[in-house]
Amino acid sequence: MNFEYSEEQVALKESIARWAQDNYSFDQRRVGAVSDNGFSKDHYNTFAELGWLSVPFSEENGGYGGSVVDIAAVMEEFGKALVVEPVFPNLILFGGLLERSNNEAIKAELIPQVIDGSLMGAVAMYEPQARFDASNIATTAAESDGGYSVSGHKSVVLGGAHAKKIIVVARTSGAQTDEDGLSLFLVEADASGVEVNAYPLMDGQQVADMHFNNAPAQLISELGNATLPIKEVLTIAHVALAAEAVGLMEVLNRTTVEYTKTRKQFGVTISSFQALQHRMVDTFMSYEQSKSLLIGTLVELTDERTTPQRASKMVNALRTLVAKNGKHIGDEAIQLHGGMGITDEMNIGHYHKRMMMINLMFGNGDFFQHQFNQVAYAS
Amino acid sequence: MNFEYSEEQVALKESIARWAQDNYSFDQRRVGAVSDNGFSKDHYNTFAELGWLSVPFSEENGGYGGSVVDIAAVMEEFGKALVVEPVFPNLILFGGLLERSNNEAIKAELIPQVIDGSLMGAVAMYEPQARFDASNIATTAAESDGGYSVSGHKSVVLGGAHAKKIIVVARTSGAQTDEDGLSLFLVEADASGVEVNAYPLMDGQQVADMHFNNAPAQLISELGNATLPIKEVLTIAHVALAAEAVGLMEVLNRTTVEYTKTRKQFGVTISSFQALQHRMVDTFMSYEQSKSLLIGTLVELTDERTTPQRASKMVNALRTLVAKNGKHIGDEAIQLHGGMGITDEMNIGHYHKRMMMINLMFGNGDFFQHQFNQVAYAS
Amino acid sequence: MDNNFSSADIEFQQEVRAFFKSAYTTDLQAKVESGVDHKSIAIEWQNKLNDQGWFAVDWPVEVGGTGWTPLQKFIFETERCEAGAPDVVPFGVKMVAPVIFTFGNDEQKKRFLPRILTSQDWWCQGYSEPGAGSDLAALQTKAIKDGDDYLVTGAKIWTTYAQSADWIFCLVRTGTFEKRQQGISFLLIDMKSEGIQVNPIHSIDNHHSLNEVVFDNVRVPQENLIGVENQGWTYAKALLAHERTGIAGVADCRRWLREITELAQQQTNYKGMLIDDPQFQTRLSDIEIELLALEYLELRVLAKLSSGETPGPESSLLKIKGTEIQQSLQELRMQTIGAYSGSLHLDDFESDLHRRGSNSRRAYMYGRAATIYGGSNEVQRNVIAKAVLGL
Amino acid sequence: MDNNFSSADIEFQQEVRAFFKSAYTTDLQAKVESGVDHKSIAIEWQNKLNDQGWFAVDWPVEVGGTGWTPLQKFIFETERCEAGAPDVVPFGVKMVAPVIFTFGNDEQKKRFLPRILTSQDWWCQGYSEPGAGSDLAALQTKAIKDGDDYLVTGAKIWTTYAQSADWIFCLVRTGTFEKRQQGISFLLIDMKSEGIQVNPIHSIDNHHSLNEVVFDNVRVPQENLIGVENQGWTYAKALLAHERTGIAGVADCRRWLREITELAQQQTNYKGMLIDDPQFQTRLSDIEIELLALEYLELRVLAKLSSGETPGPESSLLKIKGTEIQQSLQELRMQTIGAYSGSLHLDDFESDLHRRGSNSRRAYMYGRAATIYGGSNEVQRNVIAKAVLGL
Repeated sequence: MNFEYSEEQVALKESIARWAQDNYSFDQRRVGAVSDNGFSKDHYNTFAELGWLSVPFSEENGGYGGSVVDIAAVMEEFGKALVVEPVFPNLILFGGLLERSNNEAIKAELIPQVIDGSLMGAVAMYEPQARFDASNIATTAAESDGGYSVSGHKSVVLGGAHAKKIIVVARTSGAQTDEDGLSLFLVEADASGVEVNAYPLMDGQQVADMHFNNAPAQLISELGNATLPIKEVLTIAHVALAAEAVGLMEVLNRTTVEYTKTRKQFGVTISSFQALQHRMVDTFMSYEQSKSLLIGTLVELTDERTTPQRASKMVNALRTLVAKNGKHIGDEAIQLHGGMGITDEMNIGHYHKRMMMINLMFGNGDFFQHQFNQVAYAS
Repeated sequence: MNFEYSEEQVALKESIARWAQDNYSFDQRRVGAVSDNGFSKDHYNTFAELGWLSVPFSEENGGYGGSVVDIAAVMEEFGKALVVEPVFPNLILFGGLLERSNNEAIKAELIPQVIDGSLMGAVAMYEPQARFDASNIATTAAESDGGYSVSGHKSVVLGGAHAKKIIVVARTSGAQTDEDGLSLFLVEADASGVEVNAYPLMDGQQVADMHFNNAPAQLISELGNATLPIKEVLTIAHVALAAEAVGLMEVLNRTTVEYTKTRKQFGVTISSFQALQHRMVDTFMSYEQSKSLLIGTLVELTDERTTPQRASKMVNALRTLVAKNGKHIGDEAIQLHGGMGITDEMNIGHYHKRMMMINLMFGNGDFFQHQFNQVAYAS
Repeated sequence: MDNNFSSADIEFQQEVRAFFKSAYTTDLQAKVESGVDHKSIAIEWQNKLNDQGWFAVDWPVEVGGTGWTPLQKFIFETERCEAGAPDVVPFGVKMVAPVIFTFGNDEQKKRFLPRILTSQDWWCQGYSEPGAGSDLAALQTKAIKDGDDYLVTGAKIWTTYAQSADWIFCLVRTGTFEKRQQGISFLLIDMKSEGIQVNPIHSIDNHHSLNEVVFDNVRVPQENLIGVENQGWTYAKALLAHERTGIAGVADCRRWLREITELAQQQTNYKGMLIDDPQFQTRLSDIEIELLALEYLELRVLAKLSSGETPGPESSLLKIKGTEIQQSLQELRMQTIGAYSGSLHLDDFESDLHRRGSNSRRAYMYGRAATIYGGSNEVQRNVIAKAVLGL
Repeated sequence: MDNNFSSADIEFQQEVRAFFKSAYTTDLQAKVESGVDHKSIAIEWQNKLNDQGWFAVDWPVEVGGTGWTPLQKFIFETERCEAGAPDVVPFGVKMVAPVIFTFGNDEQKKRFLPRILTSQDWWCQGYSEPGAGSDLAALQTKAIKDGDDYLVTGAKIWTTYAQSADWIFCLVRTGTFEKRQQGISFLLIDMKSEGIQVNPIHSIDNHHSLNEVVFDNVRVPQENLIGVENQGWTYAKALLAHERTGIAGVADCRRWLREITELAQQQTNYKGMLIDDPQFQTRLSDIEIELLALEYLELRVLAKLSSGETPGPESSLLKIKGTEIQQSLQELRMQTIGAYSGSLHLDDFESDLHRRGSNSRRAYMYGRAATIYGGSNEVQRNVIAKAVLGL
């Protein structure tokens, strides 16, 4: 029984922390964040050079062979540093689906490019009418000239603004909200019939709404049988986002405690006010809760005895709690910073905005709690 | 526009407050509360002499002709004094249904006895399988010898332990959970086929579970058409309980503030701790919220422009808020009293127990909020 | 106990309602919702109100105000929100003007009030200082007498719209006394004065409305002093009481609640509509029920004001509870819209959910300030603890 | 990172599970649930544990304890709760015994420990005093030397089961020093001594387990002093640390959660089952999700203990969060049962909902104490603020 990161994982985290300390101050980070891409390609290349981009890929595909615990270790650290480079859409989503593709040629060609940082990809999954339902897919694929073409409308595609290749989730059979009947297609971003309408989100990342109109597409999953890889990738994505959020929480709390120790009002530091002390104990508790449940989810997901039902329960519990506690911690950080908390020049506002964005990604707290309730109590 | 009690209502409240001050100290009250009845018949007779028992009855029935505002004024004051005498089951429930009976002879006979305090009655409505659903009635009535007989099982009948006459809600048509098809029957408590199993509740009142087995009964409503009088009585009952709860809240808060001003710890009064101060501001806010919504409900219920839908919204909102804020105030009162808060010798525990009982009567917070949601949002 | 308006008040309500219907045109509405060139749109709207004689709601008739009763003001404010019409920019008409017409001299009244009425002068507020926060009395900006002038040096912060203001009203330190509240004076300063620098503060809603205003030996004629030197704190406190009216924001909240309900009727969720999701309904009614209570709390305060009473402690709660409810609604609106509420696009990009999402995000982010400014909710709780609980 | 037990621990777990299955008989279970004659039932159960050698879980082997690792204790405790078996009465075996075997002399060990093991002596705790509450060091009960004895005068409060105790362990003041924590001694007092009066305190759960114990010149031989005079505070603090283990009550909470779920499968609501009501599900999962987090928080602390580390600040949270979750579950259990949870009937009157309701009521009411005793949660928050946040 052991709930600490391994020595290798700690070393990996420390290498990220060291790099961030030296190269990713608030101002340095900002340079990338306000650029057209919304991130720095130079930083991203450094991530590749330092091997971080190889973590989630299996060794046979040239990766580090990292487990979900390794991924969480990296994401938690990226959260602490508020890394805006598109690690999540490229590695976890695009890379995750590639890794699970049945098209070996595509995998052999593309995964190395993801690992070396040269290929930017995106997954076009959610649709405007679907809210948080990943099965509600109206996008269709038709056979054409021995290949396929896809048509449909995708919303808030992460990494969509700068992706060269897009994995599109399309329905090849069944009704619009059926869980089965989905397939994965690879589409070139500059292909005919692809319209990419890019825009920024509140956390600075550049995303896109996408329209596909008979866009040429290559099937990269079993036909009509992509539900399992999508589920697997979403599970890891949920944990990765939660780990990042836990990293954000740690910094939000630490920054706030430090601020209250220096900020004076009515002649004393505001940290001396008992009402604020108790509130900071509560935010500390929210962090420790979230961290504990993250760890619990990690150990259960990597335990072969865990049933799919239990895994789903843990993941949905984790994202429910992270949504609640993330909001608690972020709101309190701003409130306890007072006027300074609503300025763009303090980092906490940026951390909170990333937190809020995480807690709207692929579900909000209510959605995850609903999923939890279904798994835990449905009779 | 005026949100204060009228001069008459203030006078009524003051007469109750004065009486309680002189005759209803914690120890004086206790004498009745721990007696077999769970209340003092002497006190109850005094209420009759002072005219308080006539408030809810119309003038043509020999009453004071009080409105729901008058009733609330009385109940709020009874709440403040933590009156344990069975005003609610006798006047609001039993008296309320009598007042709305179509059997003029029964009304002429019984209402004066309720007003003069000589008749104790009860309403047997809710059933064990029904949870909070007043329409879920399995008790049936059959015609027999020109009259009726009722059979069924009723739970937590308020005033049931000492009632001489019982109004039984029985189904005369329709399916078990239909809203319509209910009738009201008057049954003598000592009649054949009536089994009364009395027991105390946490607030000291003596109630009963009841079994009717072909018990002789007299129809006192239109046959199969008692839904409206039941609804009317329940509306007033909800407001009366909420008003009583607001009275409880006021005392719980006042007592707690006073206690923290005298109680010393670590060399200072605990009222000097900012964390506790802020929590007491929050309980004060909970009280003012509840009081405001009570007043709002009263003015809207007595306003002819108010639609039934709006009235239902207000009443359910009120009981939802009272459930939430009552628990908040009661729990904080105990917590801020520390060890003393869990002793039977302090009055706050008794106030809180009455509050908890109110918030389980005819629905809990979740039930009322569900009702509110149905009225407010159902599409 | 009743909720009835007098027939005069009902008539007034109908008049106000009709006015908003005709004056707040769809053209103006489109301009307001576009969010561009705030100042000129505000002036256009304020001039419409002033033409009707309804701009200076809080002023007495003799200086050009409406002279309305508290209830009339409440009716006006409620109808404005129901119509979706924007509030006036408060710094001139609602904040400095009452100080001028109450404590200023005749010359000051003549000089400043008419230009406020016509929105020719644009005002901003110089109270808070860097490092002082809710502890207003800690202010350090100094005004030193120099001939017929004061020389003002220091800095003010959180100054909304300073970048487009003609005048700033400031609390400055003119003397040193044992009690910090003494020695403070109320000064009107021309923003075109030499030595004033306005530094923008970008806020977490990705916009710029706040500023720091730095004074470096700014020369201010003594005729710009309101009332008596060193008595400024008294005037400011009177003004703060003015500020509190309507702070609960009930009518705005009601509008948001309606918007959320409409949005939830359009959003799907679990194969049904979001509005039919019991969990969502509960989130919504958690807030709506508190809002119903707040409405009557405000009406109780209003009724006391109307009958000439000074409202009791319950009025102090309006700010705390009002801002908490506002923030809850801002959050629920984002949750209702979902991922699109993260969008930074303000216009109808792709779908109106981008605009509505972005608006909801801005409101949420900037809305965090509501529990901070005007005396943070923590300070409010301190105040209530002392005044109300007798602690 | 893994959640695995060693094969030895798995074996141990199976052994413990089997023991509870056979030792906690249905007969005993019925007695426990009846709630009558608490003491004799507790002794029967404790003797069963002691016969197995598993009563003194926290004691080292050399004084008759199990010598278990932290993980073994955790496994034992978890299995006990899963089996629904009662906890031991802590005042002897868990509270005073560790002080005796750590700080007592050989004679004291020989005299007291065996009789604790066999449950022959029944102990109670004399720490809190009227008016002192969570401020333990404010204690005023005095012990004055008189020949070979102390004369003890004062009062202790919240003394659970004093009415049936043979001994009380007390903190008494034996000296006056600048630091209040000095001058306190740890004294064992025979409850049969002359001058002791036990006044019952009836609690809001309508039961009597608490007492005030008044000492009027009670003569206590000096041989009953633990360790060195005036050093009692140090011993008590060490004991308090002992008390904290397992305070989160995770296993109990899990049992309640299961009971609530079962109850909700039997209750109707809106023509369906309560368990299918989304609003109810949300109330339940609000708590279950926090409980899942608490489980892993506790396991993290345990893993640190197991590897010989001193757990960090997170262990201080176990009490706060554990008691808050306990109270939430106690409340939800009442809400699940509905009106019957107001019943004062303890037995199966009319339906088992009376018994279950009444149990839920008692648990709720008495459960209010969980956030008060052992250092109120407010005091815990003060402690965490200082220690953890460095405030």
